[in-house]
Amino acid sequence: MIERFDPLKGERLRVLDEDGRAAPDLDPGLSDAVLRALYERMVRTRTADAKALKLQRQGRLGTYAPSLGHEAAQVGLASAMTADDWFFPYFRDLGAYLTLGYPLADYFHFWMGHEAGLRTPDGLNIFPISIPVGSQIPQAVGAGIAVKSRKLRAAVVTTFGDGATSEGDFHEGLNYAGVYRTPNVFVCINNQYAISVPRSHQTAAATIAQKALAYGFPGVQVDGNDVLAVYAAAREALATARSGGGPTLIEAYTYRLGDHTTSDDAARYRAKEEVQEWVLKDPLARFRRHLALKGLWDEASEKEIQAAAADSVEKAVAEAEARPPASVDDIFAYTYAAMPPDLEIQRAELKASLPEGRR
Amino acid sequence: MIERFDPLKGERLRVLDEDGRAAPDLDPGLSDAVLRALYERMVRTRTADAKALKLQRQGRLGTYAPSLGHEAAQVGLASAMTADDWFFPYFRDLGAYLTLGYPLADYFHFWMGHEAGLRTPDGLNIFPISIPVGSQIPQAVGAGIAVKSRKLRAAVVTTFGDGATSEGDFHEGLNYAGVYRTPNVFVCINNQYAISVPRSHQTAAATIAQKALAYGFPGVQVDGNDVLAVYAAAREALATARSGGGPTLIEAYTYRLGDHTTSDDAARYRAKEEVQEWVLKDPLARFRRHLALKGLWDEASEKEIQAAAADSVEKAVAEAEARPPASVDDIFAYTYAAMPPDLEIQRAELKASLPEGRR
Amino acid sequence: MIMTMVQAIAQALAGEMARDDRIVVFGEDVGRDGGVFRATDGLYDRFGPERVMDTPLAESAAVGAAIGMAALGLRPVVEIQFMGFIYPAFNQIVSHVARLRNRTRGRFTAPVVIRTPYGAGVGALEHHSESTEALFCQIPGLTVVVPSSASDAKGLLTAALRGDDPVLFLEPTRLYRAEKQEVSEEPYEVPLRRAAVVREGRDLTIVAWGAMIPVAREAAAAAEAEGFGAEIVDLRTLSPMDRETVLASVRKTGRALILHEAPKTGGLGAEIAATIGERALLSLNAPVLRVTAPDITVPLAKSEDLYYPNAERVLRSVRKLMEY
Amino acid sequence: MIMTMVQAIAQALAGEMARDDRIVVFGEDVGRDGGVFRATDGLYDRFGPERVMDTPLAESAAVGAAIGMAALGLRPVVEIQFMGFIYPAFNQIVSHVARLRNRTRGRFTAPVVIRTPYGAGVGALEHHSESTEALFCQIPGLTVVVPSSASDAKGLLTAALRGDDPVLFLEPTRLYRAEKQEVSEEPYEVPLRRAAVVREGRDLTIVAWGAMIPVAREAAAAAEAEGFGAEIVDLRTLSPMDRETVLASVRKTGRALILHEAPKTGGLGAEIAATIGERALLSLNAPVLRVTAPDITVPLAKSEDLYYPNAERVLRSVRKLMEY
Ligand SMILES: Cc1ncc(C[n+]2csc(CCOP(=O)(O)OP(=O)(O)O)c2C)c(N)n1
Ligand SMILES: Cc1ncc(C[n+]2csc(CCOP(=O)(O)OP(=O)(O)O)c2C)c(N)n1
Ligand SMILES: [Mg+2]
Ligand SMILES: [Mg+2]
Repeated sequence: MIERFDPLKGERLRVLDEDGRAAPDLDPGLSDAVLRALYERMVRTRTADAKALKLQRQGRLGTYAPSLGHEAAQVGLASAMTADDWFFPYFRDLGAYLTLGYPLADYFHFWMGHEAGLRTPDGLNIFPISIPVGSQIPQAVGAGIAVKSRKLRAAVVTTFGDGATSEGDFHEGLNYAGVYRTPNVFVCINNQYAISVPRSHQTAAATIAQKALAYGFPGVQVDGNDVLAVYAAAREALATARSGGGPTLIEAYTYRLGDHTTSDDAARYRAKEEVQEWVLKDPLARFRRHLALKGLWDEASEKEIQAAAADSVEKAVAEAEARPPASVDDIFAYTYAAMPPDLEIQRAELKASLPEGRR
Repeated sequence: MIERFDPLKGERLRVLDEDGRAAPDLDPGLSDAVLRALYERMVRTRTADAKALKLQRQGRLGTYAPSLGHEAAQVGLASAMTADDWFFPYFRDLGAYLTLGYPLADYFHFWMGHEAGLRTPDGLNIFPISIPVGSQIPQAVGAGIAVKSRKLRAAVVTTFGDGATSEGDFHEGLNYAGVYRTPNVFVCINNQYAISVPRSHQTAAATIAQKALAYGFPGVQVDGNDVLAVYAAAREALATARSGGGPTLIEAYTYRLGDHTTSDDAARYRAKEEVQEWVLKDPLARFRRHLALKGLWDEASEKEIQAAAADSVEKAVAEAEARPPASVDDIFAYTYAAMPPDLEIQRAELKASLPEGRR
Repeated sequence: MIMTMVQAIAQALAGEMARDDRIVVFGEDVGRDGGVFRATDGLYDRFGPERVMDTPLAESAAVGAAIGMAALGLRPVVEIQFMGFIYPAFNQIVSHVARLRNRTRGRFTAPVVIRTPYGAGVGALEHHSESTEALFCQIPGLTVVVPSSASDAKGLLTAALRGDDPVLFLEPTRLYRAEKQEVSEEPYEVPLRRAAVVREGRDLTIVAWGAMIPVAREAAAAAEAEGFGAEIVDLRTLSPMDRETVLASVRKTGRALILHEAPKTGGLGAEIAATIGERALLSLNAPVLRVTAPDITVPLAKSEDLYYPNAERVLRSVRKLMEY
Repeated sequence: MIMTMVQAIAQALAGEMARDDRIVVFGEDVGRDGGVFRATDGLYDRFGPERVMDTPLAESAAVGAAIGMAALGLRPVVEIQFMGFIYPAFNQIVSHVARLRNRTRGRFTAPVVIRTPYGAGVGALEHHSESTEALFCQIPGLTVVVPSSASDAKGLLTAALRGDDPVLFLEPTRLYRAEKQEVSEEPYEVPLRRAAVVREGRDLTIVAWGAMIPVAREAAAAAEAEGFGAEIVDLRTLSPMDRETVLASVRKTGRALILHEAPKTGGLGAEIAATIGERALLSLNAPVLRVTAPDITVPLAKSEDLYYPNAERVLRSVRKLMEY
């Protein structure tokens, strides 16, 4: 299906139209339960995201990169993954984290300023959030090489923004993937901005998807506000990867509805009208219309879903906030496999300089 | 003309066939004098190159990267440039250096192990040879930005190998060039190997030229053993650049007939038969056939050209070898605009530790 | 005029751009957004997109392009958004910016100014609190500058913009808006390569720079109360270093403490201590001590107070020195 | 068996690859070509292209990919063709390799070994003679190793391959084929993090590593003739450093000289001198001296002899120390 959409011709994969009607030949044909689950994940993502912003304003959480507008891309992608697949995320991936089963309390804990939140629970194949833009891409390719060499049946997914495509690591990583035909799925969340820099100033290529031509594997642009389109493209690319068919680049065309982070003021560099246009394309609203058409949504179910989401989010906040801050031992312990004597001395000196309660 | 050759369709620009016959619709239509000059430059390049190898074996010159087989690409490209254009070379560009008027004595001097050889004579717009692969590319793009911002009428040319296209700097540089629409001409000397790594293992893209699609400007593959094809493509790309039309990527498809450097033994990683096939495609021989067809070449003129080349090369060697080694003052002098006191102390200490004759 | 350090930086840029039309500001979000810290605020509106250029997200190309721009007669000022993101450009800095003059025997030079916020203490995200100045102080050809006040920031940056050497200009994030200070609106230079004695004292010398200067001052005030007079040397230019000023102070006081926010091992404190040991050994009444972060990765916001030195830790070392 | 250092390295790789099928060798020209110095000679034929992988020409991706490979259970050994070409990978090393264990609180680790030839003295091209070990000795989490003999090379590399920390393994090009030595064909470890006293002496301590060890030996022999007994400490693991061995020697001899090939300012010699000044001040009969390259870019072949320290220069400093 992916090959039917040529990025050089400006073709974009889309399953749902604005009214929520699915194109029959593209509809991935998910069960009602799965459709409902997709929606619930999107709602939970939005609820948790809004909560994080609130906590940040209250000084209870640090600088935060909101996901508003990205829910379809994040949830659609992660919902197509299996527990054997690996995920190399970037810093704006809340919906994927939740979908993959990462505890929200841990996620909050990280953004509250504790490394412990980056410790992926055993059994989940999720690499830590990558902050240096694009640097996770070659790592994901290395994971792909390992999967291949160890003959595992898994795909390796990595996400990044449109800005990240300008970094050398994007290029080097994708080029390696082409050469080694690794089981990678590269997902560019093209939200039209890298902080203040618009997509048109990030690259002169008409699409991000066509960059795959430089690496000898397929690239496809999908409507990133259409959860079924993202799901369908991801499912196909993942299957290709797992079965030895090599990598795919997916460009999820979407929009960052919020500020870049809580330190940013997007009003400085983009027009209200532009944002407003995209508000009308809200991925939740579109999917809700689809569910309604299928009789899978009504006001009552919405209330339930919202209440459940709010409840789970509150619990996660309480859990994260109940955790003690990192101790001196904790910030020293993981520097080396075995601590060198000098570091032990430094640790002892540091402890000696601190009040009892803060060691 | 460039746009007539689509790299995605495997099309390659070629003017001369193996017998030296020019395709009338592609022939750049050069005067007899220019055609003769092109050939003389190619011969001089080959002569100087062979001399460098000889000097290296005699211990009179250091590790050297030979140009054998690249004469058409180097000379064809540089012959299309004007004195206002800028050149950001890589380490295998002898023919371009000679064509642009760089003193061969200086070039030898550098390869003999003296930085002074990298000091481009005033008036020549040639940046120093870049050894860290690909790192000159963003620099050339910066030069393009400066040319544009200072409203000069000039193009900026940079060369690099097929291996260099895997480096992050290749990508970042070309992407900038697309965004700023700089007057750059990027010339990949695709000689099928990066040391031992074959082109097919360097990237899964079918051509290097198609990588331009990732940056939103044209890319073209040319027969790099056809000096007229390289000249024609370069002339067009340079004119486009100078007139504000933006950058072009030219892939010169050729073959490294010699070892990677004098430290390399190519027999370890490639078959004799392969080399032999390419020996038959010798760029000098092909162009000689063209000249002969036009009545511009015979055995007598060949002898003259060879003798003149040999003579100029011998003179350059003598001149380079006559130069004294760098002094202590010389290796210290250019670290900062003004020498810090500590460095003056170090310089004095170093001199004091050396015998009179070696300061 | 009363202003913060970040405002002083913006003013230095604006002043020099008005004087010298070769200066071009270059980097991620430096244009319409005015920089994520607003260090380039107002420049885009005043000087236009040809002189205040937003770049694609690629640090190596930003520095690499600056080299070509500089060689062709521009004066690029590159902003790296945080010091933790300078590493992709490391090759261009080490292999090219720092040595272009040397490798071309002066034919080409790269008078590029690379500005970047640095240091911990603002509770930022991972990789946003780095303080790896020592990496750059061992690169011949590069000048490394760190201001500790708004007025120095303006004068040092102005000097950097007028100089002919490549300069890495490190701006302590913690001081960007920490206090406001009187800064002259006229352009002026604070000379590079010269340290400043910012507090006089007889008993010991504290060598520091950037965000550690306020910490040193606080510690010095507390030490004074205990009867110890601490002299503070603000290094300002870290490389090439003004060793004479440091040595003169230590020869006077006989005791030295180096204070920096980077981990101890391989930090610039080692070079300073080694210099003192080499050239002022007989003046020393006590070992040269280093008060630094431990040899670990900067912790995230909630534990970063455990990481960087505070006045209390400095004071403990002052007492050790004095009791030696 | 009698062999060169580069053969010992190839043997260590082969031996460990045979023992541990998680080990994968990775880099430019390491496959069919056997590495430009032949350090991976024979591995491709023996272990095949799945375990001896030629990479496209991209250092950041090589190190980055190694991280992913390591996290998923492989043991990648990355070859960087020369130390001067490690900088494109600097971000992956500093921001990721060194800290993966810490940032995931131990869930993921990156036991990657990065091998690279380094140092001047073979008259190589520009950027092929770098000796910037100190850049890496200030990165918490990274282990930096430099062998000075064939037998140490084999044992230290074997230990690195068996360890759980990321290791930067620097191979002095000048020693690759400088001499042949008896090296056991059996696999064996030389423990990391431990310096070795390779020559005993009463009068002064010379701390050195890699290609400077032969220079130190030559100088020590000359000093002996003048009546001065020089003890030589071969650091072997530069980071984390074995300070105790250095300090014990200096406490015994009372005099110390640090010898390295990198420029003086910010070189690892500074850290060693600072450590001695901090922890053995009262044992010192003279200032700690550093014999190093000057603070300039490595000159090209014809002048590189002016650059790196030789026995004559060391001897001059020995006399200074002894006459102090
Ligand atoms: C190497 C690097 N450079 C700069 C930054 C600062 N920075 C953080 S996010 C960002 C923009 C990223 O844009 P994009 O890749 O489009 O992702 P988005 O934030 O839009 O999701 C920048 C410049 C960084 N984190 N890493
Ligand atoms: C950044 C960097 N990595 C590695 C090297 C070592 N090296 C020198 S030339 C070369 C191969 C270059 O191949 P290519 O770009 O195809 O150019 P060619 O030599 O074939 O002309 C390599 C790996 C280098 N000089 N710089
Ligand atoms: Mg974006
Ligand atoms: Mg090549």
